[in-house]
Amino acid sequence: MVPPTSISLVIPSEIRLVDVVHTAAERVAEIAGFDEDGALNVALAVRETVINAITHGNGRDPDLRVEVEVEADDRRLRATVVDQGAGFRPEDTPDPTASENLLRSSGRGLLLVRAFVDEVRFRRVDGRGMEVTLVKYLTDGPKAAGNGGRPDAEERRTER
Amino acid sequence: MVPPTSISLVIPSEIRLVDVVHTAAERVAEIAGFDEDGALNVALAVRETVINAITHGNGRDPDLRVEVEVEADDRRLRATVVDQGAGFRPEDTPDPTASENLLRSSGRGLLLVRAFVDEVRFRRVDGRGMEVTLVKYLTDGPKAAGNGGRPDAEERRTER
Amino acid sequence: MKASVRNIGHVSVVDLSGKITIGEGDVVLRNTVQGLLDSGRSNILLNLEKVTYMDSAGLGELVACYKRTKEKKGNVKLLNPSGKVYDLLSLTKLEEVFETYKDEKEALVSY
Amino acid sequence: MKASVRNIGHVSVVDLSGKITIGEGDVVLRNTVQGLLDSGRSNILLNLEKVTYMDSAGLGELVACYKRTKEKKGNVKLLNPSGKVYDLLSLTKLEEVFETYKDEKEALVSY
Ligand SMILES: Nc1ncnc2c1ncn2[C@@H]1O[C@H](COP(=O)(O)OP(=O)(O)O)[C@@H](O)[C@H]1O
Ligand SMILES: Nc1ncnc2c1ncn2[C@@H]1O[C@H](COP(=O)(O)OP(=O)(O)O)[C@@H](O)[C@H]1O
Repeated sequence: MVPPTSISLVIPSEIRLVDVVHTAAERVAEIAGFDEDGALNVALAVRETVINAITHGNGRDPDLRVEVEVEADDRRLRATVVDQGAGFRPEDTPDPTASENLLRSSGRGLLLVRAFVDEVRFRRVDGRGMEVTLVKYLTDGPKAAGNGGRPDAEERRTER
Repeated sequence: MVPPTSISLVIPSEIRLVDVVHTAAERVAEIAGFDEDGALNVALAVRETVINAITHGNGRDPDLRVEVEVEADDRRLRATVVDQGAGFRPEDTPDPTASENLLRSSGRGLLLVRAFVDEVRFRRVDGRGMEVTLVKYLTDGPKAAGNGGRPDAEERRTER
Repeated sequence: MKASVRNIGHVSVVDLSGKITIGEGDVVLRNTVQGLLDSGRSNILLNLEKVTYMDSAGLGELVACYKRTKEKKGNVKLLNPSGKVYDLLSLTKLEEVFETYKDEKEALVSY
Repeated sequence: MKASVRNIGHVSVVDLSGKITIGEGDVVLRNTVQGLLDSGRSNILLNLEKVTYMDSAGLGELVACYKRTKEKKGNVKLLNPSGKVYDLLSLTKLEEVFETYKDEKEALVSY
Protein backbone atom coordinates (compact mmCIF):
# COMPACT_ATOMS: atom_id res chain seq x y z
CA MET A 1 0.00 0.00 0.00
CA VAL A 2 1.39 3.33 -1.07
CA PRO A 3 0.39 6.19 1.26
CA PRO A 4 -1.17 9.21 -0.50
CA THR A 5 1.19 11.81 -1.85
CA SER A 6 1.00 15.04 -3.79
CA ILE A 7 3.05 17.81 -5.28
CA SER A 8 2.04 21.20 -6.48
CA LEU A 9 3.92 23.22 -9.07
CA VAL A 10 3.50 26.77 -10.30
CA ILE A 11 5.24 27.90 -13.48
CA PRO A 12 5.16 30.98 -15.68
CA SER A 13 3.71 30.34 -19.15
CA GLU A 14 6.91 29.12 -20.77
CA ILE A 15 7.13 26.08 -23.00
CA ARG A 16 10.68 25.33 -21.85
CA LEU A 17 9.29 24.47 -18.41
CA VAL A 18 6.93 21.80 -19.72
CA ASP A 19 9.57 19.10 -19.26
CA VAL A 20 9.88 19.95 -15.56
CA VAL A 21 6.19 19.28 -15.07
CA HIS A 22 6.30 16.17 -17.28
CA THR A 23 9.12 14.70 -15.21
CA ALA A 24 7.49 15.56 -11.89
CA ALA A 25 4.19 13.96 -12.95
CA GLU A 26 6.02 10.87 -14.21
CA ARG A 27 7.85 10.51 -10.91
CA VAL A 28 4.72 10.86 -8.78
CA ALA A 29 3.02 8.27 -11.00
CA GLU A 30 5.93 5.88 -10.46
CA ILE A 31 5.77 6.46 -6.71
CA ALA A 32 2.03 5.78 -6.85
CA GLY A 33 2.72 2.39 -8.38
CA PHE A 34 2.24 2.86 -12.12
CA ASP A 35 4.66 0.88 -14.27
CA GLU A 36 7.05 2.67 -16.63
CA ASP A 37 4.61 2.84 -19.53
CA GLY A 38 1.69 3.82 -17.30
CA ALA A 39 3.73 6.63 -15.74
CA LEU A 40 4.73 7.87 -19.21
CA ASN A 41 1.07 7.90 -20.26
CA VAL A 42 0.12 9.98 -17.23
CA ALA A 43 3.03 12.33 -17.89
CA LEU A 44 2.05 12.72 -21.56
CA ALA A 45 -1.53 13.60 -20.61
CA VAL A 46 -0.34 16.15 -18.04
CA ARG A 47 2.17 17.47 -20.57
CA GLU A 48 -0.49 18.12 -23.24
CA THR A 49 -2.79 19.77 -20.73
CA VAL A 50 -0.01 22.05 -19.52
CA ILE A 51 0.99 22.94 -23.11
CA ASN A 52 -2.64 23.94 -23.77
CA ALA A 53 -2.78 25.97 -20.57
CA ILE A 54 0.43 27.80 -21.55
CA THR A 55 -0.41 28.40 -25.22
CA HIS A 56 -4.21 28.63 -25.52
CA GLY A 57 -5.09 29.56 -21.96
CA ASN A 58 -2.37 32.05 -21.14
CA GLY A 59 -1.23 32.95 -24.67
CA ARG A 60 2.40 32.26 -23.68
CA ASP A 61 2.36 35.40 -21.52
CA PRO A 62 5.17 34.73 -19.00
CA ASP A 63 3.41 36.98 -16.49
CA LEU A 64 0.54 34.50 -16.35
CA ARG A 65 0.95 31.33 -14.30
CA VAL A 66 -0.04 27.71 -14.69
CA GLU A 67 -0.76 25.80 -11.50
CA VAL A 68 -0.38 22.06 -11.50
CA GLU A 69 -1.28 19.67 -8.74
CA VAL A 70 -0.56 15.97 -8.92
CA GLU A 71 -1.86 13.76 -6.13
CA ALA A 72 -2.02 10.02 -5.86
CA ASP A 73 -3.19 7.38 -3.45
CA ASP A 74 -3.22 3.61 -3.71
CA ARG A 75 -6.24 3.74 -6.01
CA ARG A 76 -5.68 6.53 -8.51
CA LEU A 77 -3.66 9.53 -9.58
CA ARG A 78 -5.30 12.90 -10.09
CA ALA A 79 -3.74 15.89 -11.83
CA THR A 80 -5.27 19.35 -11.95
CA VAL A 81 -4.04 22.06 -14.30
CA VAL A 82 -5.32 25.63 -13.91
CA ASP A 83 -4.55 28.52 -16.24
CA GLN A 84 -5.55 32.20 -16.22
CA GLY A 85 -7.23 32.24 -19.62
CA ALA A 86 -10.77 32.74 -20.91
CA GLY A 87 -11.51 29.04 -21.07
CA PHE A 88 -13.06 27.09 -23.95
CA ARG A 89 -15.77 24.60 -24.79
CA PRO A 90 -14.09 21.25 -25.45
CA GLU A 91 -17.17 20.01 -27.31
CA ASP A 92 -16.54 22.71 -29.94
CA THR A 93 -13.05 21.45 -30.84
CA PRO A 94 -12.82 19.56 -34.15
CA ASP A 95 -12.11 15.82 -34.30
CA PRO A 96 -8.48 15.51 -35.44
CA THR A 97 -9.09 11.99 -36.78
CA ALA A 98 -11.79 13.14 -39.23
CA SER A 99 -10.39 12.74 -42.72
CA GLU A 100 -10.64 16.48 -43.48
CA ASN A 101 -8.49 17.21 -40.39
CA LEU A 102 -5.89 14.47 -40.73
CA LEU A 103 -3.37 16.74 -42.42
CA ARG A 104 -3.67 19.58 -39.91
CA SER A 105 -0.48 20.28 -38.04
CA SER A 106 -2.28 20.81 -34.73
CA GLY A 107 -5.42 19.80 -32.85
CA ARG A 108 -4.32 16.44 -31.42
CA GLY A 109 -3.63 17.39 -27.80
CA LEU A 110 -7.01 16.69 -26.25
CA LEU A 111 -7.23 13.41 -28.14
CA LEU A 112 -3.98 12.26 -26.52
CA VAL A 113 -5.11 13.44 -23.10
CA ARG A 114 -8.35 11.49 -23.37
CA ALA A 115 -6.51 8.40 -24.61
CA PHE A 116 -3.94 8.36 -21.81
CA VAL A 117 -6.09 8.88 -18.72
CA ASP A 118 -9.40 7.43 -17.61
CA GLU A 119 -11.29 10.64 -16.90
CA VAL A 120 -10.97 14.24 -18.05
CA ARG A 121 -13.04 17.07 -16.61
CA PHE A 122 -13.11 20.70 -17.75
CA ARG A 123 -14.34 23.55 -15.60
CA ARG A 124 -14.30 27.33 -15.94
CA VAL A 125 -13.30 28.82 -12.60
CA ASP A 126 -14.65 32.37 -12.30
CA GLY A 127 -11.94 34.97 -11.87
CA ARG A 128 -9.29 32.34 -12.41
CA GLY A 129 -9.32 30.47 -15.70
CA MET A 130 -9.75 26.99 -17.02
CA GLU A 131 -9.32 24.02 -14.70
CA VAL A 132 -8.67 20.65 -16.28
CA THR A 133 -8.70 17.57 -14.05
CA LEU A 134 -7.25 14.24 -15.16
CA VAL A 135 -7.79 10.96 -13.33
CA LYS A 136 -6.00 7.71 -13.99
CA TYR A 137 -6.79 4.56 -12.01
CA LEU A 138 -4.10 2.17 -10.94
CA THR A 139 -6.10 -0.88 -11.99
CA ASP A 140 -8.31 -1.23 -15.05
CA GLY A 141 -10.02 2.13 -15.09
CA PRO A 142 -13.41 3.10 -13.76
CA LYS A 143 -15.24 0.25 -15.48
CA ALA A 144 -13.47 -2.19 -13.22
CA ALA A 145 -14.83 -0.27 -10.24
CA GLY A 146 -18.32 -0.93 -11.55
CA ASN A 147 -19.44 2.63 -12.18
CA GLY A 148 -19.70 2.33 -15.94
CA GLY A 149 -16.94 4.85 -16.54
CA ARG A 150 -19.22 7.85 -16.23
CA PRO A 151 -17.02 10.94 -16.22
CA ASP A 152 -18.64 12.29 -13.07
CA ALA A 153 -18.15 9.14 -11.03
CA GLU A 154 -14.90 10.35 -9.54
CA GLU A 155 -16.50 13.65 -8.55
CA ARG A 156 -18.91 11.89 -6.25
CA ARG A 157 -16.37 9.62 -4.66
CA THR A 158 -13.84 12.26 -3.68
CA GLU A 159 -14.19 15.30 -1.54
CA ARG A 160 -12.65 18.51 -2.85
CA MET B 1 20.37 36.09 -22.97
CA VAL B 2 18.04 33.83 -21.08
CA PRO B 3 14.91 35.59 -19.81
CA PRO B 4 14.16 35.12 -16.10
CA THR B 5 12.21 32.05 -15.11
CA SER B 6 10.97 30.40 -11.96
CA ILE B 7 9.11 27.44 -10.62
CA SER B 8 7.59 26.84 -7.26
CA LEU B 9 6.97 23.41 -5.77
CA VAL B 10 5.17 22.35 -2.63
CA ILE B 11 5.60 18.82 -1.32
CA PRO B 12 4.59 16.93 1.81
CA SER B 13 7.54 15.91 3.99
CA GLU B 14 8.36 12.68 2.18
CA ILE B 15 11.86 11.61 1.24
CA ARG B 16 10.62 9.82 -1.87
CA LEU B 17 9.71 13.23 -3.36
CA VAL B 18 13.24 14.61 -3.03
CA ASP B 19 14.15 13.39 -6.51
CA VAL B 20 11.28 15.37 -8.02
CA VAL B 21 12.68 18.57 -6.56
CA HIS B 22 16.25 17.61 -7.49
CA THR B 23 15.25 17.06 -11.12
CA ALA B 24 13.20 20.26 -11.30
CA ALA B 25 16.06 22.33 -9.87
CA GLU B 26 18.53 20.69 -12.26
CA ARG B 27 16.30 21.50 -15.23
CA VAL B 28 15.83 25.15 -14.26
CA ALA B 29 19.58 25.44 -13.80
CA GLU B 30 20.13 24.02 -17.29
CA ILE B 31 17.58 26.44 -18.73
CA ALA B 32 19.36 29.26 -16.93
CA GLY B 33 22.57 28.36 -18.72
CA PHE B 34 24.52 26.24 -16.25
CA ASP B 35 26.48 23.41 -17.83
CA GLU B 36 25.74 19.79 -16.88
CA ASP B 37 28.08 19.74 -13.89
CA GLY B 38 27.00 23.18 -12.71
CA ALA B 39 23.34 22.17 -12.88
CA LEU B 40 24.08 18.98 -10.90
CA ASN B 41 25.85 21.03 -8.23
CA VAL B 42 22.85 23.33 -7.89
CA ALA B 43 20.53 20.32 -7.75
CA LEU B 44 22.68 18.64 -5.07
CA ALA B 45 22.61 21.79 -2.91
CA VAL B 46 18.83 22.10 -3.27
CA ARG B 47 18.51 18.36 -2.59
CA GLU B 48 20.42 18.54 0.71
CA THR B 49 18.47 21.59 1.83
CA VAL B 50 15.15 19.88 1.06
CA ILE B 51 16.24 16.69 2.86
CA ASN B 52 17.05 18.80 5.93
CA ALA B 53 13.70 20.61 5.70
CA ILE B 54 11.87 17.26 5.50
CA THR B 55 13.83 15.45 8.21
CA HIS B 56 15.05 18.05 10.73
CA GLY B 57 12.58 20.84 10.03
CA ASN B 58 9.35 18.89 9.64
CA GLY B 59 10.35 15.62 11.32
CA ARG B 60 9.13 13.67 8.28
CA ASP B 61 5.55 14.53 9.21
CA PRO B 62 3.70 14.15 5.89
CA ASP B 63 1.12 16.69 7.05
CA LEU B 64 3.84 19.37 7.08
CA ARG B 65 4.88 20.91 3.79
CA VAL B 66 8.13 22.02 2.25
CA GLU B 67 7.97 24.93 -0.17
CA VAL B 68 10.65 25.29 -2.78
CA GLU B 69 11.12 28.14 -5.19
CA VAL B 70 13.77 28.13 -7.87
CA GLU B 71 14.23 31.25 -9.93
CA ALA B 72 16.93 32.21 -12.36
CA ASP B 73 17.89 35.07 -14.60
CA ASP B 74 20.89 35.58 -16.86
CA ARG B 75 23.09 36.35 -13.86
CA ARG B 76 22.26 33.84 -11.13
CA LEU B 77 19.96 31.14 -9.84
CA ARG B 78 18.26 31.46 -6.49
CA ALA B 79 16.53 28.65 -4.60
CA THR B 80 14.49 29.13 -1.45
CA VAL B 81 13.43 26.24 0.76
CA VAL B 82 10.95 26.83 3.58
CA ASP B 83 9.88 24.27 6.16
CA GLN B 84 7.43 24.41 9.08
CA GLY B 85 9.89 23.49 11.80
CA ALA B 86 11.41 25.22 14.81
CA GLY B 87 14.54 26.31 12.96
CA PHE B 88 18.14 25.95 14.10
CA ARG B 89 21.36 27.89 14.46
CA PRO B 90 23.73 26.78 11.69
CA GLU B 91 26.73 28.11 13.62
CA ASP B 92 26.02 25.50 16.30
CA THR B 93 26.37 22.53 13.94
CA PRO B 94 29.61 20.56 14.27
CA ASP B 95 32.26 20.57 11.55
CA PRO B 96 32.00 17.17 9.84
CA THR B 97 35.59 17.38 8.62
CA ALA B 98 37.02 17.65 12.16
CA SER B 99 38.89 14.43 12.86
CA GLU B 100 36.61 13.50 15.80
CA ASN B 101 33.58 13.73 13.44
CA LEU B 102 35.01 12.03 10.36
CA LEU B 103 33.47 8.66 11.20
CA ARG B 104 29.98 10.01 11.91
CA SER B 105 27.36 8.70 9.56
CA SER B 106 25.62 12.06 9.27
CA GLY B 107 26.27 15.79 9.48
CA ARG B 108 27.64 16.46 5.98
CA GLY B 109 24.62 18.10 4.34
CA LEU B 110 25.34 21.75 5.10
CA LEU B 111 28.96 21.27 4.08
CA LEU B 112 27.83 20.07 0.64
CA VAL B 113 25.33 22.90 0.32
CA ARG B 114 28.00 25.50 1.09
CA ALA B 115 30.44 23.86 -1.30
CA PHE B 116 28.04 23.73 -4.24
CA VAL B 117 26.53 27.21 -4.23
CA ASP B 118 28.04 30.68 -3.79
CA GLU B 119 25.81 32.00 -1.01
CA VAL B 120 23.69 30.38 1.69
CA ARG B 121 21.38 32.36 3.96
CA PHE B 122 19.35 31.05 6.89
CA ARG B 123 16.37 32.88 8.31
CA ARG B 124 13.71 32.00 10.89
CA VAL B 125 10.34 33.11 9.56
CA ASP B 126 7.91 33.73 12.43
CA GLY B 127 4.87 31.51 12.31
CA ARG B 128 6.32 29.61 9.38
CA GLY B 129 9.63 27.86 9.90
CA MET B 130 13.15 27.93 8.58
CA GLU B 131 13.88 29.60 5.26
CA VAL B 132 17.12 28.67 3.53
CA THR B 133 18.15 30.66 0.46
CA LEU B 134 20.82 29.44 -1.94
CA VAL B 135 22.39 31.58 -4.65
CA LYS B 136 24.65 30.39 -7.42
CA TYR B 137 26.11 32.79 -9.96
CA LEU B 138 26.43 31.88 -13.58
CA THR B 139 29.94 33.26 -13.79
CA ASP B 140 32.65 33.12 -11.15
CA GLY B 141 30.67 33.74 -8.01
CA PRO B 142 30.23 36.92 -6.02
CA LYS B 143 33.93 37.73 -5.85
CA ALA B 144 33.91 38.33 -9.58
CA ALA B 145 31.15 40.87 -9.02
CA GLY B 146 33.48 42.76 -6.66
CA ASN B 147 31.48 42.47 -3.46
CA GLY B 148 33.95 40.30 -1.59
CA GLY B 149 31.49 37.43 -1.30
CA ARG B 150 29.71 38.85 1.72
CA PRO B 151 26.70 36.64 2.34
CA ASP B 152 24.35 39.62 2.49
CA ALA B 153 25.46 41.13 -0.79
CA GLU B 154 22.73 39.41 -2.76
CA GLU B 155 20.10 40.66 -0.33
CA ARG B 156 20.85 44.25 -1.16
CA ARG B 157 20.95 43.77 -4.88
CA THR B 158 17.61 42.00 -5.32
CA GLU B 159 14.12 43.05 -4.45
CA ARG B 160 11.91 40.48 -2.75
CA MET C 1 16.50 14.58 -29.94
CA LYS C 2 19.27 13.72 -32.36
CA ALA C 3 18.95 13.39 -36.12
CA SER C 4 21.50 12.13 -38.64
CA VAL C 5 21.09 11.67 -42.36
CA ARG C 6 22.26 8.77 -44.56
CA ASN C 7 21.81 9.28 -48.30
CA ILE C 8 21.20 5.94 -50.04
CA GLY C 9 20.72 6.48 -53.76
CA HIS C 10 17.90 8.97 -54.19
CA VAL C 11 16.50 8.32 -50.72
CA SER C 12 17.57 10.15 -47.54
CA VAL C 13 17.24 8.07 -44.39
CA VAL C 14 16.97 10.22 -41.27
CA ASP C 15 17.91 8.29 -38.13
CA LEU C 16 16.14 9.95 -35.21
CA SER C 17 16.72 9.19 -31.54
CA GLY C 18 15.22 10.57 -28.37
CA LYS C 19 11.85 12.27 -28.05
CA ILE C 20 10.12 14.53 -30.55
CA THR C 21 8.54 17.14 -28.32
CA ILE C 22 7.55 20.79 -28.33
CA GLY C 23 10.35 23.33 -28.58
CA GLU C 24 13.09 20.69 -28.90
CA GLY C 25 12.71 17.58 -31.04
CA ASP C 26 10.11 19.19 -33.28
CA VAL C 27 12.55 21.96 -34.18
CA VAL C 28 15.33 19.46 -34.97
CA LEU C 29 12.94 17.47 -37.18
CA ARG C 30 11.73 20.59 -39.01
CA ASN C 31 15.26 21.86 -39.67
CA THR C 32 16.58 18.48 -40.79
CA VAL C 33 13.77 17.90 -43.27
CA GLN C 34 13.93 21.50 -44.50
CA GLY C 35 17.67 21.09 -45.06
CA LEU C 36 17.04 18.03 -47.22
CA LEU C 37 14.30 19.74 -49.24
CA ASP C 38 16.52 22.80 -49.74
CA SER C 39 19.24 20.60 -51.21
CA GLY C 40 16.74 18.98 -53.56
CA ARG C 41 16.33 15.69 -51.67
CA SER C 42 12.64 14.93 -51.26
CA ASN C 43 12.52 11.13 -50.89
CA ILE C 44 12.69 10.99 -47.12
CA LEU C 45 12.54 7.99 -44.81
CA LEU C 46 12.28 8.83 -41.11
CA ASN C 47 13.74 6.02 -39.01
CA LEU C 48 11.70 6.15 -35.78
CA GLU C 49 13.15 3.02 -34.19
CA LYS C 50 14.97 4.97 -31.47
CA VAL C 51 12.31 7.60 -30.87
CA THR C 52 10.97 6.97 -27.38
CA TYR C 53 7.88 9.18 -27.57
CA MET C 54 6.32 12.21 -29.22
CA ASP C 55 3.84 14.81 -28.04
CA SER C 56 1.15 16.53 -30.11
CA ALA C 57 3.67 19.11 -31.31
CA GLY C 58 5.95 16.34 -32.55
CA LEU C 59 3.07 14.61 -34.33
CA GLY C 60 2.05 17.96 -35.83
CA GLU C 61 5.59 18.56 -37.10
CA LEU C 62 5.60 15.09 -38.69
CA VAL C 63 2.47 16.08 -40.65
CA ALA C 64 3.95 19.48 -41.52
CA CYS C 65 7.08 17.76 -42.91
CA TYR C 66 4.87 15.43 -44.91
CA LYS C 67 2.98 18.32 -46.48
CA ARG C 68 6.09 20.33 -47.30
CA THR C 69 7.69 17.30 -48.90
CA LYS C 70 4.58 16.48 -50.95
CA GLU C 71 4.65 20.05 -52.31
CA LYS C 72 8.10 19.23 -53.70
CA LYS C 73 6.70 16.06 -55.30
CA GLY C 74 8.50 13.93 -52.75
CA ASN C 75 7.32 11.72 -49.92
CA VAL C 76 7.97 11.20 -46.22
CA LYS C 77 7.68 7.58 -45.14
CA LEU C 78 8.25 6.03 -41.72
CA LEU C 79 10.50 3.19 -40.62
CA ASN C 80 10.01 1.07 -37.51
CA PRO C 81 8.03 3.20 -35.07
CA SER C 82 8.60 1.93 -31.51
CA GLY C 83 5.70 0.70 -29.37
CA LYS C 84 4.74 4.06 -27.90
CA VAL C 85 5.24 5.95 -31.18
CA TYR C 86 3.22 3.33 -33.04
CA ASP C 87 0.39 3.76 -30.51
CA LEU C 88 0.44 7.52 -31.05
CA LEU C 89 0.30 7.17 -34.84
CA SER C 90 -2.55 4.72 -34.61
CA LEU C 91 -4.51 6.75 -32.03
CA THR C 92 -4.34 9.87 -34.18
CA LYS C 93 -5.03 7.85 -37.36
CA LEU C 94 -1.79 9.21 -38.82
CA GLU C 95 -0.96 5.64 -39.77
CA GLU C 96 -3.47 6.26 -42.60
CA VAL C 97 -1.38 9.19 -43.80
CA PHE C 98 2.11 7.70 -43.66
CA GLU C 99 3.42 4.65 -45.51
CA THR C 100 5.16 2.74 -42.72
CA TYR C 101 7.78 -0.01 -43.07
CA LYS C 102 9.44 -2.45 -40.75
CA ASP C 103 12.32 -3.25 -43.08
CA GLU C 104 14.69 -0.59 -44.35
CA LYS C 105 15.44 -2.31 -47.66
CA GLU C 106 11.76 -2.72 -48.40
CA ALA C 107 11.20 0.94 -47.59
CA LEU C 108 14.10 2.01 -49.86
CA VAL C 109 12.82 0.17 -52.94
CA SER C 110 9.32 1.63 -52.45
CA TYR C 111 10.40 5.11 -53.59
CA MET D 1 21.49 2.16 -8.02
CA LYS D 2 22.64 -1.34 -8.92
CA ALA D 3 25.14 -3.46 -7.04
CA SER D 4 26.73 -6.74 -8.05
CA VAL D 5 29.36 -8.74 -6.23
CA ARG D 6 32.43 -10.52 -7.63
CA ASN D 7 34.37 -12.65 -5.17
CA ILE D 8 38.06 -12.72 -6.05
CA GLY D 9 39.98 -14.85 -3.55
CA HIS D 10 39.27 -13.46 -0.11
CA VAL D 11 38.19 -10.05 -1.46
CA SER D 12 34.64 -9.15 -2.54
CA VAL D 13 34.49 -6.53 -5.25
CA VAL D 14 31.15 -4.70 -5.32
CA ASP D 15 30.47 -3.07 -8.69
CA LEU D 16 28.12 -0.16 -8.09
CA SER D 17 26.38 1.88 -10.77
CA GLY D 18 23.99 4.81 -10.62
CA LYS D 19 23.63 7.22 -7.75
CA ILE D 20 23.92 6.54 -4.03
CA THR D 21 21.18 8.70 -2.59
CA ILE D 22 18.78 8.80 0.31
CA GLY D 23 16.13 6.10 0.45
CA GLU D 24 17.37 4.32 -2.66
CA GLY D 25 21.07 3.74 -3.34
CA ASP D 26 22.01 4.01 0.32
CA VAL D 27 19.67 1.12 1.14
CA VAL D 28 21.10 -1.04 -1.65
CA LEU D 29 24.63 -0.31 -0.43
CA ARG D 30 23.76 -1.11 3.19
CA ASN D 31 22.04 -4.38 2.29
CA THR D 32 24.80 -5.52 -0.06
CA VAL D 33 27.58 -4.90 2.45
CA GLN D 34 25.53 -6.41 5.29
CA GLY D 35 24.97 -9.50 3.14
CA LEU D 36 28.71 -9.88 2.64
CA LEU D 37 29.47 -9.42 6.35
CA ASP D 38 26.75 -11.93 7.27
CA SER D 39 28.38 -14.53 5.05
CA GLY D 40 31.77 -13.88 6.65
CA ARG D 41 33.27 -11.81 3.83
CA SER D 42 34.80 -8.65 5.26
CA ASN D 43 37.46 -7.66 2.72
CA ILE D 44 35.33 -5.37 0.61
CA LEU D 45 36.30 -3.26 -2.38
CA LEU D 46 33.60 -0.85 -3.57
CA ASN D 47 34.02 -0.11 -7.28
CA LEU D 48 32.71 3.45 -7.64
CA GLU D 49 33.68 3.92 -11.29
CA LYS D 50 30.07 3.97 -12.48
CA VAL D 51 28.60 5.89 -9.56
CA THR D 52 27.48 9.24 -10.95
CA TYR D 53 26.92 11.06 -7.67
CA MET D 54 26.12 10.64 -3.98
CA ASP D 55 24.28 12.80 -1.49
CA SER D 56 25.05 13.19 2.22
CA ALA D 57 23.00 10.08 3.01
CA GLY D 58 25.06 8.06 0.54
CA LEU D 59 28.30 9.39 2.03
CA GLY D 60 26.99 8.60 5.51
CA GLU D 61 26.15 5.05 4.49
CA LEU D 62 29.66 4.64 3.08
CA VAL D 63 31.05 5.55 6.51
CA ALA D 64 28.55 3.28 8.27
CA CYS D 65 29.63 0.36 6.06
CA TYR D 66 33.24 1.15 6.85
CA LYS D 67 32.59 1.06 10.59
CA ARG D 68 30.53 -2.13 10.48
CA THR D 69 33.25 -3.84 8.44
CA LYS D 70 36.03 -2.67 10.75
CA GLU D 71 34.12 -4.20 13.68
CA LYS D 72 34.42 -7.53 11.85
CA LYS D 73 38.18 -6.96 11.47
CA GLY D 74 37.73 -6.33 7.77
CA ASN D 75 38.14 -3.25 5.61
CA VAL D 76 36.18 -1.28 3.02
CA LYS D 77 38.35 0.24 0.33
CA LEU D 78 37.36 2.26 -2.72
CA LEU D 79 38.12 1.76 -6.39
CA ASN D 80 38.08 4.48 -9.03
CA PRO D 81 35.71 7.17 -7.76
CA SER D 82 34.42 9.23 -10.72
CA GLY D 83 35.04 13.00 -10.90
CA LYS D 84 31.99 14.07 -8.94
CA VAL D 85 32.30 11.27 -6.35
CA TYR D 86 35.99 12.04 -5.93
CA ASP D 87 35.12 15.71 -5.29
CA LEU D 88 32.58 14.67 -2.65
CA LEU D 89 35.08 12.41 -0.87
CA SER D 90 37.70 15.13 -0.90
CA LEU D 91 35.31 17.89 0.21
CA THR D 92 34.17 15.85 3.20
CA LYS D 93 37.74 14.68 3.92
CA LEU D 94 36.52 11.08 3.66
CA GLU D 95 39.48 10.48 1.38
CA GLU D 96 41.47 10.45 4.64
CA VAL D 97 39.29 7.60 5.92
CA PHE D 98 39.21 5.33 2.88
CA GLU D 99 42.12 3.70 1.11
CA THR D 100 41.41 4.50 -2.52
CA TYR D 101 42.82 2.79 -5.61
CA LYS D 102 42.77 3.44 -9.33
CA ASP D 103 43.80 -0.06 -10.32
CA GLU D 104 41.77 -3.12 -9.33
CA LYS D 105 44.74 -5.48 -9.20
CA GLU D 106 46.65 -3.12 -6.96
CA ALA D 107 43.63 -2.84 -4.70
CA LEU D 108 43.20 -6.62 -4.54
CA VAL D 109 46.76 -7.31 -3.42
CA SER D 110 46.51 -4.63 -0.71
CA TYR D 111 44.21 -6.77 1.47
N1 LIG E 1 -6.56 25.64 -21.55
C1 LIG E 1 -7.18 26.02 -22.69
N2 LIG E 1 -7.67 27.30 -22.82
C2 LIG E 1 -8.28 27.70 -23.94
N3 LIG E 1 -8.48 26.91 -25.01
C3 LIG E 1 -8.02 25.65 -24.98
C4 LIG E 1 -7.36 25.14 -23.83
N4 LIG E 1 -7.04 23.85 -24.06
C5 LIG E 1 -7.46 23.58 -25.31
N5 LIG E 1 -8.07 24.65 -25.86
C6 LIG E 1 -8.72 24.75 -27.20
O1 LIG E 1 -8.91 23.43 -27.67
C7 LIG E 1 -8.31 23.28 -28.95
C8 LIG E 1 -7.84 21.86 -29.15
O2 LIG E 1 -6.74 21.63 -28.29
P1 LIG E 1 -5.75 20.43 -28.63
O3 LIG E 1 -6.57 19.24 -28.96
O4 LIG E 1 -4.81 20.30 -27.50
O5 LIG E 1 -5.00 20.87 -29.95
P2 LIG E 1 -3.97 22.07 -30.21
O6 LIG E 1 -3.50 22.55 -28.90
O7 LIG E 1 -2.91 21.46 -31.04
O8 LIG E 1 -4.78 23.11 -30.97
C9 LIG E 1 -7.24 24.32 -29.00
O9 LIG E 1 -6.91 24.70 -30.33
C10 LIG E 1 -7.86 25.46 -28.22
O10 LIG E 1 -8.73 26.20 -29.05
N1 LIG F 1 15.75 22.84 8.16
C1 LIG F 1 16.31 22.52 9.35
N2 LIG F 1 15.58 22.59 10.49
C2 LIG F 1 16.13 22.28 11.69
N3 LIG F 1 17.40 21.85 11.84
C3 LIG F 1 18.19 21.76 10.75
C4 LIG F 1 17.69 22.08 9.45
N4 LIG F 1 18.69 21.90 8.57
C5 LIG F 1 19.75 21.48 9.27
N5 LIG F 1 19.46 21.38 10.60
C6 LIG F 1 20.38 21.01 11.71
O1 LIG F 1 21.70 21.08 11.23
C7 LIG F 1 22.36 19.83 11.44
C8 LIG F 1 23.38 19.59 10.34
O2 LIG F 1 22.72 19.36 9.12
P1 LIG F 1 23.49 18.61 7.96
O3 LIG F 1 24.84 19.21 7.81
O4 LIG F 1 22.62 18.65 6.73
O5 LIG F 1 23.69 17.13 8.45
P2 LIG F 1 22.62 15.98 8.76
O6 LIG F 1 21.34 16.39 8.12
O7 LIG F 1 23.22 14.76 8.17
O8 LIG F 1 22.52 15.92 10.26
C9 LIG F 1 21.27 18.81 11.50
O9 LIG F 1 21.64 17.66 12.20
C10 LIG F 1 20.17 19.58 12.19
O10 LIG F 1 20.36 19.58 13.59
